[in-house]
Amino acid sequence: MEKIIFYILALVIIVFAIASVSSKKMLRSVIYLLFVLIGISGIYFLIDYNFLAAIQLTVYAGGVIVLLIFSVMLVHHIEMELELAKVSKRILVGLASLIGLGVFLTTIYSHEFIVVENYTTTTTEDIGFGLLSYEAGGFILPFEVISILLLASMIGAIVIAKGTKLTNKKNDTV
Amino acid sequence: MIAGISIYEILTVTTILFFIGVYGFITRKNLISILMSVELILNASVINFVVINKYLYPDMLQGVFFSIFIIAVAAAETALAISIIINLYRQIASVEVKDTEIMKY
Amino acid sequence: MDILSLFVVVPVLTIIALVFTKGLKQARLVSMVGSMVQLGMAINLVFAYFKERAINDGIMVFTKDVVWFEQFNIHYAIGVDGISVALLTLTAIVVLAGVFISWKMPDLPKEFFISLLILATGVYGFFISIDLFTMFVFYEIAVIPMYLLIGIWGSGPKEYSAMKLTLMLMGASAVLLVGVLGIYFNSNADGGALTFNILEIAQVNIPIEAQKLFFPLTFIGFAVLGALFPFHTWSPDGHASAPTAVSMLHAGVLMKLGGYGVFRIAMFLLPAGAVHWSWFFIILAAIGVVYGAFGAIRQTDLKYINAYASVSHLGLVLFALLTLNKIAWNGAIIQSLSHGLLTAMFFALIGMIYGRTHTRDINKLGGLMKVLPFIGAIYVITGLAYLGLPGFSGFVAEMNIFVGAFQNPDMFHRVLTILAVSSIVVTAVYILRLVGKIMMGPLANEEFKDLPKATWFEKTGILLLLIPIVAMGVAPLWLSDMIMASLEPFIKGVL
Amino acid sequence: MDITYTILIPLIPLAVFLLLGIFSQKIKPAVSGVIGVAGLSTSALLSFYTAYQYFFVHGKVDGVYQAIVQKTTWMNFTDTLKIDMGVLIDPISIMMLIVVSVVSLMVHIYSRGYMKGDDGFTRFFAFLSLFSFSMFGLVLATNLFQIYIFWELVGVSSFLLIGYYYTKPSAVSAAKKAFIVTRFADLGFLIGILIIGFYTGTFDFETLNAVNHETGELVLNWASTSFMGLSVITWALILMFMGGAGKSAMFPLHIWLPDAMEGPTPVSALIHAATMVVAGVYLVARLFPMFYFVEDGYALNVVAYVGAFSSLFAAIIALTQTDIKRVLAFSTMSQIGYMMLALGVSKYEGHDGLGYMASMFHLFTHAMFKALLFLGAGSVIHAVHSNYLKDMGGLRKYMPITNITFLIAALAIAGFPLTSGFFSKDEILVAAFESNKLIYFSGVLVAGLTAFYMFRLYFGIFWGKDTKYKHAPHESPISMTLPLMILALISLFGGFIPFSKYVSADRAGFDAHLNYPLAAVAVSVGLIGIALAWVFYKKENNLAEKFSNAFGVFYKWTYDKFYIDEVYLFVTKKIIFNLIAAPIAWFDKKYVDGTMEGIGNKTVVISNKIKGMQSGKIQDYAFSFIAGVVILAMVFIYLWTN
Repeated sequence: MEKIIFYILALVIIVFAIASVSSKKMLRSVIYLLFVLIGISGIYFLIDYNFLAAIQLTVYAGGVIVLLIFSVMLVHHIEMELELAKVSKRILVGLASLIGLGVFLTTIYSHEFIVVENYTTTTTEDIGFGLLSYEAGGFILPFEVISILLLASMIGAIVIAKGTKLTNKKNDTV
Repeated sequence: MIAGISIYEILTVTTILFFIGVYGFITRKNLISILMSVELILNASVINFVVINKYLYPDMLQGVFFSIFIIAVAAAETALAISIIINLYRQIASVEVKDTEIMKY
Repeated sequence: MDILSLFVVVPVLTIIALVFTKGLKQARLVSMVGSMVQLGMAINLVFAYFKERAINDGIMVFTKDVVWFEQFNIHYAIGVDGISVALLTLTAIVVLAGVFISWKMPDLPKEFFISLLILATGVYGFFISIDLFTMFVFYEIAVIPMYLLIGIWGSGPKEYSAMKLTLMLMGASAVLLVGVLGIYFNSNADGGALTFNILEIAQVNIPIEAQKLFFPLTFIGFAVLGALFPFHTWSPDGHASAPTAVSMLHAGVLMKLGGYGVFRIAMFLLPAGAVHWSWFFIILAAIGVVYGAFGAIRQTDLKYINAYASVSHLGLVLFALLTLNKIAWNGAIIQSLSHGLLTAMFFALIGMIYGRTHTRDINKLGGLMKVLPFIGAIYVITGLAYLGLPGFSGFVAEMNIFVGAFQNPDMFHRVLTILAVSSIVVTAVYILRLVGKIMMGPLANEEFKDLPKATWFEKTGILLLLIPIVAMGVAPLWLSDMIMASLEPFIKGVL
Repeated sequence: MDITYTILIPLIPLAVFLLLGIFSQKIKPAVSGVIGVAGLSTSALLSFYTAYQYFFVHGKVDGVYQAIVQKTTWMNFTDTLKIDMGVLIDPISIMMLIVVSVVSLMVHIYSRGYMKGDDGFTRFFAFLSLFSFSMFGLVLATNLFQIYIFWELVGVSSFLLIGYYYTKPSAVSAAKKAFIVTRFADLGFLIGILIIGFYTGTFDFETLNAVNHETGELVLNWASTSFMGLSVITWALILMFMGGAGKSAMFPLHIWLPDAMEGPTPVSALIHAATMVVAGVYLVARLFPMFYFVEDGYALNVVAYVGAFSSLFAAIIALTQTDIKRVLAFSTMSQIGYMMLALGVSKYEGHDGLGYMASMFHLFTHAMFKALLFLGAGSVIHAVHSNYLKDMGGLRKYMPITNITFLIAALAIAGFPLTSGFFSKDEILVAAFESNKLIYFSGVLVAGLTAFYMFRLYFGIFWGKDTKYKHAPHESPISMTLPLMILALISLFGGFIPFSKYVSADRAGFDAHLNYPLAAVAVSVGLIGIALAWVFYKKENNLAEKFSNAFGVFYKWTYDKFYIDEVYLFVTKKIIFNLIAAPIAWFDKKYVDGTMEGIGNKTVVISNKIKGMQSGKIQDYAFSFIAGVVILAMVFIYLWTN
């Protein structure tokens, strides 16, 4: 059962990822990305990281995608088609990616992973304790740093997006 | 751990996802699309963190913590990037890469 | 302060003084005084040299040696022999004449004179150095101001010409540097420390293979400056765009650095390489001689004609050097001096004509003799001297070269020699065409009727150049003896 | 015999030249004329004094005239090979001194009248002095290089004087032509000198010419190198003769001489008739022992044939020319050919050296009567302001002195008995007869032609039709007629000088006698020529026209000087300019410069390409990064797996 779900999810992720990077319509591309992200959260669910799956859904599918959609709406017409790279370039990059993929996969498959059989479910509590622990191996400091980073980026985003009124009336026509 | 699914299969999927992201990052000509490709790459790596944690070191949670941090940083990054894009759009009315080469040389 | 270092110090002091001047009048006065002191020193040096030579039979006299970069054994080593004394004097004369010719420099006079004197400093330093590295440094000092001088004060497509000239010369110096370093790293072939000192290297037997390898590099590095065919193309454009005094200094002095360097470094230090390669480069040089002369026939711009003529005449210098023969070498040095003076004179005259008529196209000029008798007469005299008329320096030089070149009895050298000798006819053709077109015939343009006559400073500049030309042509013995005596150490390596 | 003072003979004109040249703007014309004449008179007096001292007092030792040399080193090539400057006094140099100084003095005096009012008067005298200096230096030269030096200097003086009217394009191009053609010939001369210098190790005439009287061969020794079947020395001599042929306007290097008539007439008289153009003859005479002894005189044969052909060729062309100065120019060429052929057929010892002596004798007499002819022509041109025969006629009434002197000169050149030309020409023909019959007959033919064209000229100018002149011509002033009269006297009586006593190939002197049968032939041919001219041109008639019509094409060919000029023009314009110089200029611009420029441009292109890699696009960087990572990864995998 999980096996089938996983394959479906994997298929969804890959197909929509490809669709996302090759679609000519901006908004569709974002929506395809949304499906990819949801698929990824599905994988998290599958391996019993429910908390992570939830974060994935809220932060990515909820936050980032909305942000993206808004920005796309701001700067694009819905019907506008994206300009694609030259065919030769696409082929070149595609080839390079494929080769890279091959290299990575050979590396991966040639490596013996020592897999530990387990089916434990990681609870939110565990994660909370781990994150906020003061003891050795605790993540309180990074946690605080990240929260300050988030704050800073929030302020930064607002400042930048608001902008000083750089656009003079005269230059608007340009 | 997913029953019947080995770590290889998951890693294969993430690697594919990663390279799709790379492909998108290089070929797309629109800033927002590039940003999206970056998200793909990030997600691929996040999955790797999680999966490796789960399959190889199930009694530790470092992979999970890092995934959370990555997601947080990615969100922050996205927010900042989009604000920059919007600001740029106000300045030059375009978010195409080719229009943003003023500082090139 | 020893007598040689002064040659570098005085121009530097002049430059410093120039920094504090204001306006054209002060700048030219300071430069004139500086250059006059320089010329006085040069003349003094000639006499001092003769006195010193009588009691000192080293290769170089007035030597001095100060270490300035110990790790690589680089010295500020100086010394002169008859050849460098002659060339130093030439430089002093041409620089002073150049200052006189630039008497009315309208734009940025201070900066102009400063650049000019930097160039002069480099040239002086080059001629007195006997340390390869120091020499190379001075060489670069001399070459770089050309870019500014042409790029800023030039005319026509000056940026293009300045760029072309600088790039080609820089390319050559890159090759040269490889050659110089090659010599340096082989300078301990007989044991001992690596050295840049020419006299010390000359004592060393550099391995034959190394000589064969580095001779072409060193030779080409210098010969580009000496306008070796086919690396001469910077010279026509450069000359055409350069302001008068710069053309004078460039063709008159700077291009001599090429021949001097070939002689002093490439041939002196790598004699086996010279013997090995001479057949090849002598072909190029002989082609250059004839080629430049024919090239000059077809040009219509006065400066281009002169530039090609320089290619021909300097080709003769290289040709003579490569015949590996003492008489021809003597001729090559005299030809360097003679061509330096003559071509400087030509460029000065062209500058005067251009300054008055605002054209250098020979089809638009004509009959100037009537309106500009002094310039016209001097032009004819210069032209005749250029084509090797006896009584002027060119004849002495050419005869030495030809007689010397004829000492190689094989057919190969004979043919090339006759080819080179035949250039005197072609030279006559283009010179007379030039003189006939611009000086003689009816006045080409009514506007030329009231051209201003030559001024005192122009006359001074011209006479300054003319006197040594005639002196060398009428009484060559002392000069040729002075040079001949200095050739002895060179001949040893080659034969 | 102390000959130091002879150095003054060239130096005085040099001083005059410098004085007049440097202060040309300040000196009044009249003063400069006086200075010039005074300077040359001094030189002439010194020449005569030297001649007297040499021939009658000191010169002869043991019955042979000695060469007296005084010299100083001018430049060293090697310990043995060097250029000297000095004076060499021997019979021919003294003879040349006399010729040059006399003619030059006459021309100086004459020019004071002829050039009066010209605004380049001072310049003219300066150039004349320069020429005199160079010519004296040439004849006194002690070695090949010295003669070459002065050879070039006379060339340049000739250039300056032909181009004296420098605003006239034709004069400028004539001057240019003269200089370049002679320069081309000098190339041969120079190469010849270089060969001789290399193989014999000396430039000195005395060393080169030294004859071993025991064996009858040159003392000089050289490695018997040969080239294309002839010894190198023969080649050198032929090349040097090429130089001489250029200066002496021998076929085919004669083309500059007719054009040189663009110069003022006194110049033509001095340089292009009497002195400079015989420099080639002088050169061959100077090196006569070499010419004669090296390889049985092979080079000398060349001289003889070239001389004979040139004399005939020029005489034919002279028949039809209408510009009186050009007729005289071709006549000069013809007469110099005579001198050359005389040298060419000469031998060395005693009476066998008749040709040598005859050549020198003819050089002497020819200088006098040809200068006279030119000066007379100048006087005529001065009077009628035209060079062309058609503008002249009947002038004998207006210009009696010119008429008489011109007639004397014409008789002399035609070889009329007892005039100077008669003696010298007769001896040339005798010498030719004794050596080579073909050359002899050509010589006789030339004698007839000479008489004919000369009297065509004479009758055409002074008799013939009565031209109506705008301004009645009048006799020239005394300053011009005086030289005419002096030269006429010499032309008349110069033949009685016992030349063979003083000038001979072996310097020993011998007695020459008239050979009456041969003289009779020559005289009668000459008289026939004169008679024909009388018939054709004495009275105005159309005989000449009919005659020339009858010869149609041939007449046209001679009138156009056999198109030699056109051939040269073709060679220079078409071949040198368009086929050599133009392609070289093009090649230089296109390929040589193009290559250099191409290197520069390629650098720019490549750097642009490289610059393109540094595009500023993150994506490109990312691509390179990924590609790099992949490649590195592959490399590492490969390394690890193996």
